[in-house]
Amino acid sequence: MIRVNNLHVYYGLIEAVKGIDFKVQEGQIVSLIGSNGAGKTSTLEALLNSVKKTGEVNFSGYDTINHKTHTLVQRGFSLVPEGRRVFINLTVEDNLRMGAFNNDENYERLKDAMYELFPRIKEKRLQMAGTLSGGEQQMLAISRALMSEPKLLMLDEPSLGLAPKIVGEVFETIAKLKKEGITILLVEQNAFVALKISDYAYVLENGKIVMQGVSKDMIGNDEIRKKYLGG
Amino acid sequence: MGIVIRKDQWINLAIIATTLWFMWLASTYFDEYTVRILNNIAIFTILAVSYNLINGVAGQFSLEPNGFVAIGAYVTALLLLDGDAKEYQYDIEDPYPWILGLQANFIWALFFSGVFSALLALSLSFPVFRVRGDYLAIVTLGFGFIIRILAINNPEITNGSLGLNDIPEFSNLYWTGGIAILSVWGILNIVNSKYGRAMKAVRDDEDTAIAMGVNTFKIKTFAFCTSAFLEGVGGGLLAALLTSISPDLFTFFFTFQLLIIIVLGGLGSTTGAIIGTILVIGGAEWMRFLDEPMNFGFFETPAMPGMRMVVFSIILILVMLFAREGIMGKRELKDLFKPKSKL
Amino acid sequence: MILELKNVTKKFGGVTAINSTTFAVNSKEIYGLIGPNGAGKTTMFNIITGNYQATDGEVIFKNEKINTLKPHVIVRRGVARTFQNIRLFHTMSVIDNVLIGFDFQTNYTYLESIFRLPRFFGEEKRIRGRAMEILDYFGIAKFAEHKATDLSYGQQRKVEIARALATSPTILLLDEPAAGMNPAETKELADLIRKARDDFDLTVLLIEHDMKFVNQLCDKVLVLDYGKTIFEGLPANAIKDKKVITAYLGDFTHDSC
Amino acid sequence: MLMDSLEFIQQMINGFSLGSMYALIAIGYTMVYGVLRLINFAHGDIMMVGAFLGYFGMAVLGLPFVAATFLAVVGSSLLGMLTDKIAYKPLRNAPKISLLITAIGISFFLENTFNVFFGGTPRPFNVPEYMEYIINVGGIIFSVASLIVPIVTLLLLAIILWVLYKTKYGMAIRALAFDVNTVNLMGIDANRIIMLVFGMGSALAAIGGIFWAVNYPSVEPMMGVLIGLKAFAAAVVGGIGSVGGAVIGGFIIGFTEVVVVAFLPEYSGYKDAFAFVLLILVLLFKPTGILGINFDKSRF
Repeated sequence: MIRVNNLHVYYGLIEAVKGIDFKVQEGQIVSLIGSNGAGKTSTLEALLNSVKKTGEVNFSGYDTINHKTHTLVQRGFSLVPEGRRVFINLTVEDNLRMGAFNNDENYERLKDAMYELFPRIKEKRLQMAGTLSGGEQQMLAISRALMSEPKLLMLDEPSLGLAPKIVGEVFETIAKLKKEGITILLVEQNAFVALKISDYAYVLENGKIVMQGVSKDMIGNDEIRKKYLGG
Repeated sequence: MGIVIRKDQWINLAIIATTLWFMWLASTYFDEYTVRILNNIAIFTILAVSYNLINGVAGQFSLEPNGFVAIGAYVTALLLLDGDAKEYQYDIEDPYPWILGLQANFIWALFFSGVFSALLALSLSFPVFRVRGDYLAIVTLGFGFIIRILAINNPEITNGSLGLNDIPEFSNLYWTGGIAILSVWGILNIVNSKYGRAMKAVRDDEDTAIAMGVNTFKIKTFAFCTSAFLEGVGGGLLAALLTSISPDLFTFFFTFQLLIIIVLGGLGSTTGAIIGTILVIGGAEWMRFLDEPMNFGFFETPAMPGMRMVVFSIILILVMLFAREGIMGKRELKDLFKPKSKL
Repeated sequence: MILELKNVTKKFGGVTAINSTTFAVNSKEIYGLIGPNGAGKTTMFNIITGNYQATDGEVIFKNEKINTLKPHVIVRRGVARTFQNIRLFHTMSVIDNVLIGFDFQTNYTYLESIFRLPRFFGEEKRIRGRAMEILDYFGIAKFAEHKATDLSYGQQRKVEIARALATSPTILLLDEPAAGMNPAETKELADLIRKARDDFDLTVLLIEHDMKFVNQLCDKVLVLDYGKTIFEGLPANAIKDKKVITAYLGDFTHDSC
Repeated sequence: MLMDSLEFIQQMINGFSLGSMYALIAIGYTMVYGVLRLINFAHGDIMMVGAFLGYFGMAVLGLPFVAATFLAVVGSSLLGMLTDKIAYKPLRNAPKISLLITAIGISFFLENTFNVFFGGTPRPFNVPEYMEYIINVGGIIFSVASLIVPIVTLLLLAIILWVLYKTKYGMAIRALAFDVNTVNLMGIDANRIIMLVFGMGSALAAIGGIFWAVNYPSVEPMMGVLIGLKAFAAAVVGGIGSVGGAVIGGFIIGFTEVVVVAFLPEYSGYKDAFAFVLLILVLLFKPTGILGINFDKSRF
């Protein structure tokens, strides 16, 4: 589905990502984990070409390195950005409409599907998105991203700022999406929830991949536990 | 302990001495036309360096000069004209008695022009700088219009659209050049003090400037009032140079010329403002041919008054699009003498 | 007790960013605010510095209520800060950046600067000397005349802390000072902060994600989760706390082990 | 002074008509400010170009009034989009002051180009006869034009609001005002949406300009300056960023002007100054205007 080779990302003077390789296979959930500032968000931004970078990104046969963000989205990328970033001054329903901007013909069908998936946001479909709770906003952000029927769904820190109980709900949904055949790239600092639902994981540290493997094997790994508790 | 003069101060002294010598040379030997252009350059230097303080150094986009220059010109004119001269030329309405009584010598007239402008600037600061945003530009643009409307609608004070004539011609190269040197010196002193640093900090990042304890409202107000003061003085000099003024002299074109000057020279650079003045005021004279009929040999264009302004606006747009830093960027003369250092 | 927050609540629209948080920082303490991203830590800083108005509650600094004061006044009372993504004045030299910190402690008037009166020279000399001392302390005096943004990332971080110290603070708020640094740099920074605390008589309140860094440095930590306090105490105990582990790592403890 | 009720109604109609014109122009200011945080100084001049295109359409091409208006609308929106593409788009990441200076440059360029080629003297605008037809209803006298202007304005306002709130492009415009990057994430080219905003605003300005030319039957190159300034004041009074606010602000400025001229004739020389005074008062006491959005949020 997507293969990344030797990716470097720069923010002015800082090299945030220092040459990483990874791939996501069709139908899998792959997670990139690591602490804050490890280069996870930068990697996602690089995939969507909104930052300065070098390297090779191959998306189902296309070289995507020189495309603009909006054309990449039209090609089948979709991102649930960090901090959700729902359009707070638009209604819930209009947020979904925005997600289907280039997918008019399937809007009604997808909208109903999203309401089925997240009954909580259906109740509030005519409210401004800014009035939703953090968890509801996250669900809205995910459904908005799905409205374009992406080939690859990327989630940036979906657990951010959510109460543990809500985090559980969000991750259950992500697992459900996988069952429906959606390929997912998940970026998370909450390592264990990410590992629990993903098939394969890469651990990023200071812009480099320091560890990778099948998620199930990594959960029990003492080193990971140590790293993320700093013990 | 003796006075130690650093290298860049020697350069400054040399520049001042050369300028003084040139002023003497010009007023003694040059023809009237050249002297008039030099006078214009001197006055526009005062206006450009002060306009650059608010726009370039403090980064607050303002369109005020025509308003304050007009104020300064009227104040000086009213203070220099004696009672008889005023009584004689007020044709539309009789002047107020207190208008007839206004009288001061040239220095005081210029000083009051500056103070009056600065006080008006202070009163504009409250609505504009209290909210953060871009309202300064539109408020100062409107202010220029209001000043003209006031000048036209109060013939008891300003003689309306006829303007004021026979103003004593006090301005000469020593006055204009001398005040220009003092203005540049004063502005550079501000720029190189804690106030100038704070203005640049506000320009770079206002939130962070506040986080360092800078009172940004006060700093912006200082920059704005200082600009207004010198623009008032410049207006006074202009009135005493032209000997007649009218509301139509102070249209937006006046501000526009100054904007080109500081953008071309490099927003934020006082040296750039001076270079820009020489280029634009000199260039404007040279470009007079544009307004006149042109003969291309095989065909002749008719006279096109205003063509210069079209060219000016194209230059401004091109500079902004392709050479935003202008000639000097944010550097000053002394920076050119610094050895380039590598980290 | 130098800084005290009492029942501080902050709501943005309908979302509660901080939910009735109370804590107190003692003089000369290095106090860490930790918690997952989006837990309301930076919001807390912005309330202390006056950039946000708390929806409810009080901020007390040196026995005075400061939460209604303007941000630049709070700085002058002795609260300095650095930013998560370094924010230096990008057209200015290193020393000018630091001198901005001295702005309100420089005693000459506008007219004195315009006419270059004696006090101008005396004051400029005094604050320049002090600025150089601070730069020297951080080992970056040799870059004084360089443009601040030409420096390396680690050096820029030091300039930012130096600039904050120039405001002569009682308390220094550091927003993720170790972000983007490698372990060696992080270690150096921790030593520097501790040393600065002693040499400048500071109280330090810092936001950090790197638990190792917090453990090395902090005397006390407060763990926030979704606007709520879930732990306050010694950093060594924090990492053993069930609630902290849950918030940070998810509920793996009872699920997958 | 005793307020004559007939005259009062008469003046209300005039105020409504004048306010409509300010409102049409203010919408363009407010929409561009909403998406780019830019005071588009050239907007008043685009209105001027629209009025001129209407004039040329009738005087030179011999088109009927409605066709000439159509020409003006199309020409102005193309010009508006062109200014964005040439002058503003390359400066999206530049400091805001660069953008404002460029806008001033475009404004000055349009004014002076028209001045050089068509002269500064006002040209008489051929108002179609049916527009000048006078209606007398129980002593209240008004022209057809002063009736058509507010009706068309309200109609256009309804269309604009429909576009903004019911179409996906309108939603994208509103979304853009808060979050450019996320709009791109929806697979939308934000630059095209911004261009659309310029096109819409300029089209409305052209209609405003034509109405102006009908009311004061002449066009001249500097006509956009003062009207533009007042329309901007209207946008701020109503609350910059809000389309409904721009309309309310336009009516407030229009009514104030008419009322003052009618009932305080000794101050009529200052009628162009009232908008400005109102602008200052709003900035002092309610910087967000009547329906405004607070764009002044700190970026910590």
